[in-house]
Amino acid sequence: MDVGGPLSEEGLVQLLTPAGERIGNEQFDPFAAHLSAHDLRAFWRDMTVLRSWDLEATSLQRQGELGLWVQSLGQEAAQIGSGHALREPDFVFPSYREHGVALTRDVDLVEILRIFRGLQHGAWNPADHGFHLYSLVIGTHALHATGYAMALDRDGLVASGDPDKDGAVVAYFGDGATSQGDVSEAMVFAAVNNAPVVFFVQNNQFAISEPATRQSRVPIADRGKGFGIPSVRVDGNDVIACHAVTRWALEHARSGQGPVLIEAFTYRMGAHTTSDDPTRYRSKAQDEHWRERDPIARLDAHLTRSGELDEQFRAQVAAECKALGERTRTTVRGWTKPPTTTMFDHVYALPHATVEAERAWFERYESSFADVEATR
Amino acid sequence: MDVGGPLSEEGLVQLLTPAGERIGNEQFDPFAAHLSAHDLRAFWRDMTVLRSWDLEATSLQRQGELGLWVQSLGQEAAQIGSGHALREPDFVFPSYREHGVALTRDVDLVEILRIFRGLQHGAWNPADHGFHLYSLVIGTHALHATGYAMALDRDGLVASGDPDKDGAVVAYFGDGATSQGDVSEAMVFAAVNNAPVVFFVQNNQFAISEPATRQSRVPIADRGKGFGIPSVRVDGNDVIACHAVTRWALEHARSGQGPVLIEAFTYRMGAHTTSDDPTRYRSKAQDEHWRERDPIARLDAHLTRSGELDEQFRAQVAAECKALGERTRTTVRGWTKPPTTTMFDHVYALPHATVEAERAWFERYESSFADVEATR
Amino acid sequence: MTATIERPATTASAPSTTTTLTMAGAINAGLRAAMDRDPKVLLMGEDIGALGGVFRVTDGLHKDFGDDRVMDTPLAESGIVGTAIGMAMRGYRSVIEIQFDGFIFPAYDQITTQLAKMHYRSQGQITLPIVIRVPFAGGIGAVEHHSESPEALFAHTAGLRIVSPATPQDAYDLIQQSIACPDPVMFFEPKARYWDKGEVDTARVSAQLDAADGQSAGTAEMAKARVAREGADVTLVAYGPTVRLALQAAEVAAKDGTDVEVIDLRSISPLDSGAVVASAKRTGRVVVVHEAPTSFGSGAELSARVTEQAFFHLHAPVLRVGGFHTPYPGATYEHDYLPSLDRVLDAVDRVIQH
Amino acid sequence: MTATIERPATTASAPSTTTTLTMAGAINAGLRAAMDRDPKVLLMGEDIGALGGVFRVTDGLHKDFGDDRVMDTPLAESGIVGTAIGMAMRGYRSVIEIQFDGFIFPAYDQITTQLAKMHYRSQGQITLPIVIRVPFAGGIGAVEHHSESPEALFAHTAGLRIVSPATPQDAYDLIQQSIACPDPVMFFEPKARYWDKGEVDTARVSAQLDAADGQSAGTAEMAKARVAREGADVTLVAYGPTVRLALQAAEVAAKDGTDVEVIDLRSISPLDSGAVVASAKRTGRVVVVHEAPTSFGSGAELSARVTEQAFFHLHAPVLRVGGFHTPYPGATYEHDYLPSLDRVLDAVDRVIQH
Ligand SMILES: Cc1ncc(C[n+]2csc(CCOP(=O)(O)OP(=O)(O)O)c2C)c(N)n1
Ligand SMILES: Cc1ncc(C[n+]2csc(CCOP(=O)(O)OP(=O)(O)O)c2C)c(N)n1
Ligand SMILES: [Mg+2]
Ligand SMILES: [Mg+2]
Repeated sequence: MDVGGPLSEEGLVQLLTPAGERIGNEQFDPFAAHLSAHDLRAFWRDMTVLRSWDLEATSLQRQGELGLWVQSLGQEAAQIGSGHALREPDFVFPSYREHGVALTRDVDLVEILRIFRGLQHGAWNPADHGFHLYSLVIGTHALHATGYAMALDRDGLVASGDPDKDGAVVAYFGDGATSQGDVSEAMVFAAVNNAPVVFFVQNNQFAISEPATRQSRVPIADRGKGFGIPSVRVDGNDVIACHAVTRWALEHARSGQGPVLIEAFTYRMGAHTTSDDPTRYRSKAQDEHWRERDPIARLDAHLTRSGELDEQFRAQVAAECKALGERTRTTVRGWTKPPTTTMFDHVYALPHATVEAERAWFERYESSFADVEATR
Repeated sequence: MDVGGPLSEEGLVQLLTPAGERIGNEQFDPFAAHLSAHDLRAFWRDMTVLRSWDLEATSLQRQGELGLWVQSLGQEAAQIGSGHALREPDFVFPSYREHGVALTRDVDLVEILRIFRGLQHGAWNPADHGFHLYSLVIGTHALHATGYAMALDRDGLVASGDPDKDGAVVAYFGDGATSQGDVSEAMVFAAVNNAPVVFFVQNNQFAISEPATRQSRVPIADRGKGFGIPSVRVDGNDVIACHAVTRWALEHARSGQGPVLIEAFTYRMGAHTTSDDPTRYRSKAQDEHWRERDPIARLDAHLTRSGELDEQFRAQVAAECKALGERTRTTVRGWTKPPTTTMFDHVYALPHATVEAERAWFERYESSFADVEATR
Repeated sequence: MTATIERPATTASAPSTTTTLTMAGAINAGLRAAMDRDPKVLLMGEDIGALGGVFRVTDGLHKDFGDDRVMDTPLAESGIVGTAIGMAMRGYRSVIEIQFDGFIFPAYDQITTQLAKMHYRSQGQITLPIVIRVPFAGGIGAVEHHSESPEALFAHTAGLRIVSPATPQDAYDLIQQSIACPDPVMFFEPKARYWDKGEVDTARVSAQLDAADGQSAGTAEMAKARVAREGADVTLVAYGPTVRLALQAAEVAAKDGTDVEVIDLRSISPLDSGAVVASAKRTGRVVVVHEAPTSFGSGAELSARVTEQAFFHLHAPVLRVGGFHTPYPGATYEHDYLPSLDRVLDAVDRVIQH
Repeated sequence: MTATIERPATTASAPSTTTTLTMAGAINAGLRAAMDRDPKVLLMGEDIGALGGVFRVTDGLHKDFGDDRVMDTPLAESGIVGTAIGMAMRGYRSVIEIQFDGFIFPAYDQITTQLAKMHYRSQGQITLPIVIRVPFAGGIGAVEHHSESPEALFAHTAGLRIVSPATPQDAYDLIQQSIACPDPVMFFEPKARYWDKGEVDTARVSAQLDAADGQSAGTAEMAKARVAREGADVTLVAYGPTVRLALQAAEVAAKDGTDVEVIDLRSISPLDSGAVVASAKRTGRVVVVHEAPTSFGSGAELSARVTEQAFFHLHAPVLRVGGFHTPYPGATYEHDYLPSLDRVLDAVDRVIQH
């Protein structure tokens, strides 16, 4: 592996060592200073709930209840830490793996599974959550995020004088996505428009089977600099550091100082999706190495060490996980397909003759079977 | 204008001051050391011939002999200087303004005008000149260049042990082109494959009417660094510096050290094309400022100062310019349209039924008029 | 339902709202009217600001509306469409200028996988009222990539509307209806017609769009073909750059005693095949003419639909006149490549003699 | 000229060259044979190396041919096609895998403005023998963007050839003919058929391509439709994923006394309309079925051509069965969205009763 390449661990901002020890950082400590034990427990809770629910979804997929499942396993710290740095006026453009960020934006996790059961392509109202639909065409949403940020600025919601009103945008994408032209173009537009957007790259070291060395020969964070965008590398398995760095970046953006790129260096502990077979391209040893750096375990160690995580809280969260698991199973199994003709809905906002003619034909065609059945 | 932005003149490699004084540069002097007075006169000659021919083409366009003309006015040093750094095994992917580089690759300048007379889209055989066709869809050819460079490497023509056999590729494009996703993707592919390609950006400060500040907020040269590609800013009106920097970059690439980005900071002294009207978007003062930094005048001053440019040589080059002008006019006016059915040629390398059917129909259709005319 | 668009005569006493404009001027005036009507309307594109666009269609708008509403963007078409999508999510209505037809393809992914599908993917929660203006088609002696007709490459994709004006009046109306429409619209401007002049009544579309149901009414009207000339013997269908040609052909044919009906489609998606079918049922003969290559072009869809819906009325197959299955050739060939008066008349003859 | 492709029976004494393969296996074997035949053949794509591609079509090839010939590329489709173009200029023949149909659009510009046109722009001096493999079409219960049929979006562009195999035999032959072909070829693989098995004779295409005129012969054969089932009453045209469906429909119709001829187009560009016209002249009735949306789809072009060329032989208009003018819906709807046995039979009925 190249020293200094995209898989190096040099220059990562870290506030919590793998052993769970809190260490100082002059630049970013101020952005973690507000975190109480209560807050950290909430992080722990979210990460724990997320993982348990994620495994539940995997097993539903195995049972044939979902067509596909995309795990966020191992990326809980990057997602929960950064997600909790967001405020109400902010807006998120996720890829397809950001279930943890969804959780912090009050999206009902269960609803996400509608997508993976093939019921619909989007499963929440983005405007209600400040959380856009998942994007499957890699990199496309980085531009949407930039445009949204430009619009926030136009709407007077950046450096407005009232920090509570100010907003910023976060675009989440992976190490693989950084190769797409759209992502570079997003950085061009963000930079020249000084748009309040944070590009949050979860470098989980893989784009499906390809290691990040196929996408870059230098750390992904360097990419921003070429566009004039300040960048930070952060330990993506350190929830406190991810939180602090994102908070810093959002304040930078909201206060009119323009875009930021964050690279959160982490590891995809699971398969790419339930269709994937990682044994074909990575070793058990590699998995093992990273299992030892589990982001939840790290915070757990920290809280345990400081005595902030008692059995009662653990039990309460375990119950929560169980309840969510049950609700997930029941809800998913209970979903039935809406009337077939809904597939013709919302192609256009106003009637379009081709769609209307096809819908009408389809209704006649379907009812011809009903007629046949009725006469039987 | 942003200090440190893409229009700043900071950090430019310069070997010849605007007044024509040769100054030293530790890194790049070795790459200019081989230049004799004879070589510099050849540069002067090429730049002078290029400009005179360019103005000839402009006047042919004004006379209606060409549909459009794209001037290289003001960019002679960037093109002639870098072009003369190329060797036989090297290959060039130009945009549409690199007539000067074409000249150094022994493309007959007159033939270029076939394109602008609407006779054909390409007017030379790329393989004969190591000089690809012009590319009009901005940025697309940066990828072709990278692929070609990857193939050179595969063919054992990089760091082969025999420096005479080694080759590299240069992709020329403008400041505007750097915004296109394809150009960023080219840098991704070049970097991870360590391809022997030099991205030569002529930052002529404009993409048609838009100043380079619409494409970047930092110097264009910085772009490379984000991809792990070493970059240099060079004074694009300094033919010696352009030559030296390109020579350095090519040796870097040929010897297996991978891609380089060169930003040659220059000024488009003419209109974007003969269809353009620059008075709409830039001032006379700006033009005047840059007319004083004319790249030909700079070399002229240098050679005059050192007594290397005598009247005899000037007269000889003037005669050359005149002869070329005459040949250009005569040749262009003499071109006639080939048979119409040639428009069906070379759509495919092997017969394609749709094309063949349409060609046959067209021939019958055309000959039906001939019949009518014959019977008159 | 009639295929013609009724233009109620303005009452004699009202101050005249009719003026003579080129098509470029009509689009410019239409953009200005739309920007005046709705502060959320923005223009985005390359060189549309100080320069006024390479065809000067946005001339003067930057001066009057400023940087914030007339944005010179970076040179990246995917970036333009992609950022416009994000802005639309905050209510902005971007009108994008693609500099030339041949340069729309870098944005193809954003247009077909994102812009076209977002309303559907969000179950109608997100609307993206973005207009993409594309100067298209040939005939101006341009270099490569500057004369293409890519409309069929977008019509296959659900979620987009596609229109193309043939007259200054339609240019003025359609651009404003497109901007008011909640769906994304591809607006193909026949560049060779930019300098053709015509009468433009500016009042009617304003009244329509200012009304409460303006969006719906405008969108419905946008989708309708126009009978540009009535005739009984042959139906000649055209749109954008070929409408003028079709009308010329009709004139010439009239001298030979053939009465040609000319239909200006105006809309490619939806395709007002109903209007053509109605005409075909009367004439029994249909010729469609467009600049795009015939093979897999819009004429194919029209032919298929007309045949499906008027089979027993047809005396001959629907004939197509268009570009050939080659890249757009060098400018010296374009008048052989493009449908010409002779080629259209030849097809009219053939459809009669079939 | 016949529309069927003759497969001379291998002589009884020769060792058998026939084996049973899945379509995925046949493509894999075809790629391997092509790589063995020509060291300039390279594979490029996302995850095609150690992983063997998300569908395992390139399984084992990286192991056997190494990094240099089986290249895991950066995640950028435009970059893949663009660099393959540059490599082709030095004689390399890249076979590109696009991971799914819905992800080809970032490469649309490189494919249509560069790859398709370079031979023409260079007056034949440059050839770009690049194959773009696209697993396409639906039926596997996938998420968004993983089930589309974009072939018509490429067929309108001159310079590309487009094929789609329906059987393991054709997959094996066509992939090798495509690689040998000097023109760029888009190779659409019906992903729902990857695991269908069939007999594959591996000798014939090898012999063809090893012969002196192998390129020409292979390219000519690639362009030909195949009569998959002979019949007298109705011509049912399909390609790729719908061929199996068409054959099933023919079986069912036979029970009702309708004798359906099934034509497997195999090639979309060129479109072997001649084969369909010949059949239509016998049956007088044509139905075309594809998964892509009907509107502006390949069926439109086929309908237009058949009507142009066999008008007086037709007893009914050419009918089309395909996807609807909507984005590909959620997987729970796909069996309503896609042409089904019932919908094909319904169209067969309608074309008879018209
Ligand atoms: C344009 C495009 N090409 C290919 C794919 C197929 N694909 C889906 S996910 C993926 C890898 C993405 O890697 P990365 O960006 O690192 O994100 P991660 O999955 O690791 O979170 C690929 C190639 C796609 N979705 N879109
Ligand atoms: C993809 C694409 N978009 C738009 C254009 C139209 N266009 C031609 S040249 C040009 C400006 C290019 O500027 P730059 O890259 O700086 O090169 P220069 O002309 O200054 O040499 C534009 C926008 C194009 N040719 N291709
Ligand atoms: Mg990744
Ligand atoms: Mg420039």
